[in-house]
Amino acid sequence: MIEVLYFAWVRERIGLPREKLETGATTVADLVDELRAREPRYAAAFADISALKVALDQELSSFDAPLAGVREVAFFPPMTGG
Amino acid sequence: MIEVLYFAWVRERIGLPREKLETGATTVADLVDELRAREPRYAAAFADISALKVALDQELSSFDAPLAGVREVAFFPPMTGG
Amino acid sequence: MRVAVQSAPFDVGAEVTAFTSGVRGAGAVVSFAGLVRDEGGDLSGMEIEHYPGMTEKAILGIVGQAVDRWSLKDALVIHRHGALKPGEAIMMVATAALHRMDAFAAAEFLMDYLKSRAPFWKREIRAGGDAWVAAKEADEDALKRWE
Amino acid sequence: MRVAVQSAPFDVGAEVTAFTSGVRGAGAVVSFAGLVRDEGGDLSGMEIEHYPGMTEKAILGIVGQAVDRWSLKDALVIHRHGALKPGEAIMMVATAALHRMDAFAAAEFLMDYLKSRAPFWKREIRAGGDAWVAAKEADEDALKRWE
Repeated sequence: MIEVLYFAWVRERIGLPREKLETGATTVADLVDELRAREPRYAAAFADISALKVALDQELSSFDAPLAGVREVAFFPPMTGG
Repeated sequence: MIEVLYFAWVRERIGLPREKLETGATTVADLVDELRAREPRYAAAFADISALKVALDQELSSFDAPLAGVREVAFFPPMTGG
Repeated sequence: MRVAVQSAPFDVGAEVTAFTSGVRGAGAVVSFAGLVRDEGGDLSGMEIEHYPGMTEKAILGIVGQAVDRWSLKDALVIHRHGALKPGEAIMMVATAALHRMDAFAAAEFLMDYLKSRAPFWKREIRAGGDAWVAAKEADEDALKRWE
Repeated sequence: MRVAVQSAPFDVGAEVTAFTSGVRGAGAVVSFAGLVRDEGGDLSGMEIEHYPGMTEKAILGIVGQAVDRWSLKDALVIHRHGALKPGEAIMMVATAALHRMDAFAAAEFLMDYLKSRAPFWKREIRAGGDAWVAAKEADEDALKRWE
């Protein structure tokens, strides 16, 4: 069981801020493929992952990172703080 | 008639903050030579002009600048504001 | 060293006063504040989303790096989330060091980081509609000077 | 744009608040304050001499340059003279611009100028005796980055 969070326009396109998932994905990229296959709103949100960032357990990571042991995955556009 | 001002340790060595002088000097360097010749305290203050700066009518200038038309000459060490 | 992520407005000057009086032995204090622009009335406000849990931890990490790298006497980051009005402070940083070069460099480093690495997303509320602020390449490039 | 050369103490934060609330349309406000260090109790105070007449004129000139070069919305310089105690603010600058890079660059430029070109001379009052502060080569070098 993994918790997946969405922020900013990723959250808007998918239509929810977070969800719990059962997944067999071994990397972030695998998880993205699984999500894309679910529904068009996921496919739309993940159409171009070069426009997205990912954090694993609240640390910035990359799409080829392994998911083993990870409890929280977050997807979001590049940050615009400051 | 020219007004000559001294600041910081130049003022302390000469022992006064300002004085009015009659001078035939045509450049700042000439004026420094005149002052050095007056008394040992002036010679001490102007011993090393590379350690000094000069302002003419309240604008930073240089020791080879002409004095024609200048009303106020100020001698001081490098500034240490901020 | 203090990091605050909050929805409440804050007074930049009051924070600078408190920060300055709490520092011992510093010769230089730099502050930066980011304000909501009004763009001639076109921008009526801003909404800031963040990632609770990650935000403060991420900022504390980078503040720690800045303190070590520039021997800071102290550092402060305040960043708002939620609804903001034109003219209000979005965020601020303050740094205190013995010498001005260190205080300036650390403040700029913290700002560059907060622009591109802290999990905040700005949405501008405009007469013509709302829009997420796009990340700027210049902000990503600015980070490279600290590598 | 305001330049004040004064013997009276001032509150850096209160000045930042007044400066920020007086600026229209800025996105970035940077402030710098220089404080009298205490150096573990060795330094009991500071005396600052200046050149009345030249000081404000010289600072106004450089502030005008900064406003033009970085399209500043506003700029402020306050510099004290006379007797100062440890912990007190010696001087401050504040700059306001649309973007942070301009506000930072202008504040650093003003500081580099004030260190080496504004007619102030600091004298440190120490347990072991008083001494004029010597100009630093690093401060002179810092000016070169703006040429």
